[in-house]
Amino acid sequence: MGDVAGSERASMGESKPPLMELRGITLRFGGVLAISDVSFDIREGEIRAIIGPNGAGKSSMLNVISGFYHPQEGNILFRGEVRPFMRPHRVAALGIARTFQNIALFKRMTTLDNIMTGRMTLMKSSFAAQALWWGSAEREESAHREKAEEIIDFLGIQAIRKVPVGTLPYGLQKRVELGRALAAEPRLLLLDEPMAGMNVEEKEDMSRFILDVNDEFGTTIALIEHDMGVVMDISDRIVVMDYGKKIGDGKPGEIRKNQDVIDAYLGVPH
Amino acid sequence: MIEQLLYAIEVSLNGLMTGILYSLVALGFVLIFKASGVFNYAQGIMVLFAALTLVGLQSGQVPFAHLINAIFGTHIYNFGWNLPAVAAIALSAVVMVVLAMAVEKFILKFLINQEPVILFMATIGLAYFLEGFGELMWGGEIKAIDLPLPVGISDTVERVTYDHFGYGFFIDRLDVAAACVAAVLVLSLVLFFQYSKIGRALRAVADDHQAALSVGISLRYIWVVIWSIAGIVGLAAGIMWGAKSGVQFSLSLIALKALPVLMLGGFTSIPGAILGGIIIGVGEKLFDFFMNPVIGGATENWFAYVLALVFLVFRPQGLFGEKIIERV
Amino acid sequence: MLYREAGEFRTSYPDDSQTFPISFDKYRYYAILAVLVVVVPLVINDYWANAVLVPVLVWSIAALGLNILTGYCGQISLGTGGFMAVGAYGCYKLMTAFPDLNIIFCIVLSGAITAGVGIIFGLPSLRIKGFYLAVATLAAQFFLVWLFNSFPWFYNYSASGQITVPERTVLGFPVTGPYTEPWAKYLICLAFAFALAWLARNLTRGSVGRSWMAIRDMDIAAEIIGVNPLKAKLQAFAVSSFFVGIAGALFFSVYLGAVEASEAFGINQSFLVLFMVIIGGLGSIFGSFAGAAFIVLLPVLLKNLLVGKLSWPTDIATNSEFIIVGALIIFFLIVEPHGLAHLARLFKEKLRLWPFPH
Amino acid sequence: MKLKATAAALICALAAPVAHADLVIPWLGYRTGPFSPGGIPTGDGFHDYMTLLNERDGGIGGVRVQVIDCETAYNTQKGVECYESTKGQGSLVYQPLSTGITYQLIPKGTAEGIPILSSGYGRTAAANGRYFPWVFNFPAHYWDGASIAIKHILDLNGGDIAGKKVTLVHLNAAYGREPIPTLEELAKIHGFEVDFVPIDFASSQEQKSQWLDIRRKKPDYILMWGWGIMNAVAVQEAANIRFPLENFIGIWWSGSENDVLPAGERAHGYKALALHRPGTDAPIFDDLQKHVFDKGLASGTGEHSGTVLYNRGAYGAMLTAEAIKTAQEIHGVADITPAMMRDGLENLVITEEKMAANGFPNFGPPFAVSCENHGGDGKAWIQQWDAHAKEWKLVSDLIQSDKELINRLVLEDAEKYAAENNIEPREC
Repeated sequence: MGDVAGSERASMGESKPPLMELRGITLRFGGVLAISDVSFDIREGEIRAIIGPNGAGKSSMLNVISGFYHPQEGNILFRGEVRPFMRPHRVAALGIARTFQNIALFKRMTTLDNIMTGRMTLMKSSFAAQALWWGSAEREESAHREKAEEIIDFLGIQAIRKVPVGTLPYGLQKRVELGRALAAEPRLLLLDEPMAGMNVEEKEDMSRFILDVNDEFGTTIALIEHDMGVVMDISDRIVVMDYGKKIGDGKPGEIRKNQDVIDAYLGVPH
Repeated sequence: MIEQLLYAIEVSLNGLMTGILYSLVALGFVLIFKASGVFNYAQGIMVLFAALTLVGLQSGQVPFAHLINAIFGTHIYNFGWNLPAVAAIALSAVVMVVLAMAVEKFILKFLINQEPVILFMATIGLAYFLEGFGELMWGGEIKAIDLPLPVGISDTVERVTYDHFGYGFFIDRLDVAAACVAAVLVLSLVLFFQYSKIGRALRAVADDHQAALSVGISLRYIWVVIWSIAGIVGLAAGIMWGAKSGVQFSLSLIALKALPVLMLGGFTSIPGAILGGIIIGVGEKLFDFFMNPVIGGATENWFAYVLALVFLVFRPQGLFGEKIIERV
Repeated sequence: MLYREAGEFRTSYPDDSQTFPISFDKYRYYAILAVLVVVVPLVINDYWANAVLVPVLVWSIAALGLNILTGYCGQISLGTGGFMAVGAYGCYKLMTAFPDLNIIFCIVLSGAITAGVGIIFGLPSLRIKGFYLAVATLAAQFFLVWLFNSFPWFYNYSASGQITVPERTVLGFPVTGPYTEPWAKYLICLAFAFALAWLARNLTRGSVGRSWMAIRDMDIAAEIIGVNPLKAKLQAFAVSSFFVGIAGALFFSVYLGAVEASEAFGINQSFLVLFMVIIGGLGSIFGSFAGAAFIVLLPVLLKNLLVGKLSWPTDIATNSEFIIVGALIIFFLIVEPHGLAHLARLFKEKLRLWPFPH
Repeated sequence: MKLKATAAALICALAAPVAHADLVIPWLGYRTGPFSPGGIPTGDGFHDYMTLLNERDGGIGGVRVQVIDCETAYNTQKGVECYESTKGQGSLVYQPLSTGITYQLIPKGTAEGIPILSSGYGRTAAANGRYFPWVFNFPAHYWDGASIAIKHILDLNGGDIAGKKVTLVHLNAAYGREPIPTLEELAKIHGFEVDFVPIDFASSQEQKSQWLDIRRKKPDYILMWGWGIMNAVAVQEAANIRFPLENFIGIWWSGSENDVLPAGERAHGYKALALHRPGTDAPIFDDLQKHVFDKGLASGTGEHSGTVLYNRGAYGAMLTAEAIKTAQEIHGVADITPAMMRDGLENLVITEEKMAANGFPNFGPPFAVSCENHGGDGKAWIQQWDAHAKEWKLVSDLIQSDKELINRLVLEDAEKYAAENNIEPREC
């Protein structure tokens, strides 16, 4: 799939300031150390990949970023400021959206509703206005509907607009989930294995979507992915984790050459 | 003060006994939930139905007498026999097995792989059905259970405690008998689950339906077995509670006392049902004992639920339920 | 073609998110509404009001309330009877404390009081999930009924603990008390049912409703994409209790006229409303009405058939009613597990294709 | 079209039936549900007596009686449905057999001009006919019952019960709380201590903590206002704690065979108030046998005949029939209206002679209803259970309640009701 993005993407975020900085993150579950003193940053506008073998702590890392897990040590800086303790929905309101490793769509809701739910943090009309469905509530709903339709067009899922997502095939569900995350117009988009379980064609489609999102909306993206080819193709910089530790960080070309990474990860067949 | 303490101990002991009787009812729910993930709303009615059947068979009542007489203008009410207790109990157990088979054949068979809420609804339908069917079959009159069960205050306990503490404890012999029956039932159930072939299959099904199916365990057969056992446990509960109040429609209300027990003990745990029952039994009696003078009694109804609620806030999975780990 | 969709084009998003996007539906809906508002009050008598229409409407409101909580937000509640009692006793206290306050306000205010109580009993839902939550609401059920039974202040120290509704009027027509005309009784319930159904529809089509459904379908994911679970759940509890409270107030003041907590608002009522919601269809406004009508009317229907037409003895008839209702529930489940609302949808699909099924 | 046909059929099936030409008496009983053991014999008694009148006498005053059975299952909503569906059929008087349903029907019946007869239950204040012109609760009501029970205790103690402890075990519901104000007043007058043990219906199968409490407090007497399963469990528990059952007195709704049989021999000696005689000694039972049971017209199995609740049903039917006769005499028409029925009830006089003539000699207390007094004279017996013979026996003479006190309490409550509902009392 080398033609997707060229071998090494022109790093658009190189000179930009970091959008998010993680400093010395340590996360434990009971006695188990899931993440140990990991630091890295995500720059405005880049595609940042987190890779590593199973159980390396990648998903935990995304959960820390999205506020679902709270690390025992370390700081999270968002746009240069330390983020205080926050419940996940407050984190989402900061403009951090994500998808999940095992699809976490709202199964009994339609595609459209799922995507509209993604815009939850952007909808401001009051409870009373919605109850009466007068003025602002109806106008706001239409305005957001327009945005949602843009995303539906962008992802090419017009035909399944009103279908409950629980009945959709896997690949489409993945796409709807991406749509739901995009709907939030996030500053930072977290993708947890967006291509898991997909065939080559689907992967190509998904890669294209990710790149387009990055290009068209300028969205910063952090993703976890196992398919090395894809990762090397689409990401600007890569963090490599193993056993909860960071063992490498850099551009794809650097990572390829990093001996630690080769030993710990690339060298071991998975 | 020492008197208060003695009273409290007496109250707790009685609560313990009552709690075991609650567990007896809760056990039926747990068995079915464990093996099939169904919350069987009809369990309370099954208790009533079992007790009605027992008394009806024993006293030689003609089933559906009222209906038959209304249709054919006859006047038959009784076969005129009196079955021995053991035979009546055995026959009632057979009826409960037949009921289990019917439930499987006419309801559950069609609902394999449906969501739990749908199976729950089906048991609502079953409850409605059995409520009408049971009364149509055996009539709405009150019936006394005629089994050689011990009843009344235990003189031995009263005398011994009086000699030691200067205050004779009240222990109902029926409660003691019920506790023994419950203990025997639980023990045999545990042994059955642990060591018999069917028991192992049951546990496999409880752990993972799909996996159990894939190794060739027949889910439908398991359902018949588990509903039969729940029916027989219901029979035991019906006998014990029926001995207190006579067998009448209100017997099915006892299911309401089993719900907080389930919440506390976890829906899937047999030891949980027992321990939950004891906690609820002792707790509600003690609360009534201490709080009655303050807020005026009749608190038993809600206290059990509030106790379960407070407990669940701190331990959302119940006493023996598996810890819920949130993942995404 | 009895029912068609072809030729219907929506040109704007508001058009598309209407309650009845298909114009055939809309006209039929207006026609039904006209019959309900204009024709029925002209022909209604005491029996039709008190035994058929008023109970169906009141129970529909309660079912609607529970459906918001259970069907839309996924929180199981078995406390409906207790919350109805709050509405009823709240209404009674307001009516007797402020005799000049219009009954409409009394009923709405008692709904608001119930919403407050609902929020309190909804708090455990933040920790307790699924079937276990039923315990929290059962605690509410038993505690509230006990409360109204045990403290004479709630029933104005009457000797028996029964509360009896005083007469109140709307626009000069009595709507509570024994001198209420059947049409007045019916219309006030219809007005509340209509207004509340409209409210429920509005709430469930916007972001509030989506936040409830998101919590229902996957609460953790919902929180991560920005739904505040505390807010969503408590909102659902409040709105649901508001509806249920109004149902309780109407149940007491307009429908029955005299109630006693333990008898009128016992645990059976809680189960009954749950049955209505489940049988009608979880997460469906139409289903709430269909479920209430099914549960309320089927026994009446069977009774009139078995006792009235076939002259069966009452006890055999009553037992048969139970048997038939039970068997019907099971039959529906086997044929269509997702409730009457879904059945109606399937029927519509069939109609849409009729007479060319392919 | 099919849809419309179905809808039309549904509407027809839902509609209520229309009027009859007979003397229509609706019977709002319950043969199903949690209280069916009480409802079945009562209903049988009422039906059988009315059947007897039709078979033996061709009805009342030459007009046949038609009893319309409506099953309420003790549920107020079904009660309302029954009322609405039967009132159009010319119903003369409603007998709801449930305190809850009575409360529903009092305002409705008053507004629509159909009398309500709640013998020994319902709203006590209705005994005052000035405030409740359409409601009757003779021959005695709950507050009479409380007073009679205390009178009996006074009799046992030579008229002095100062310092004695009396406990009321009651259903935690409107019905169960009825006697509380009366007992509190009586406690002040006679100087005894009274305390109250409420039992919720939903947990009335398990009363251990209440009875342990009673066992500790060692009351001298226990009164009980219970119904259904609560009674049977309470009698059993009282026997369990070895409470002397002759000091345990139930209201007339806690004194049927249903309540003592489950406890077997151990229920021996339990007492209850009796509005009427138990047993099959009265000549009426011969007539019932001849004209009803032998002809296969019995409402139920016939096996309940002579039980307390069966007799209550039959006795109530007799009082109803007498009221109809009185109404026919006053108005000179045989086919009476509900309003005439009200006059009949209000002018009802039950004498020894009338009861004997009906085959109920000395069966209940003689009493007279008047414009002001709708509650009868407030007299009852005490009956005691003989577990060996399995029968209830009257163990006292007719006891008269403390009418002075009761009337005052009734007036207070009636005035309060009138104030809340803007009711002007009528002149008598």
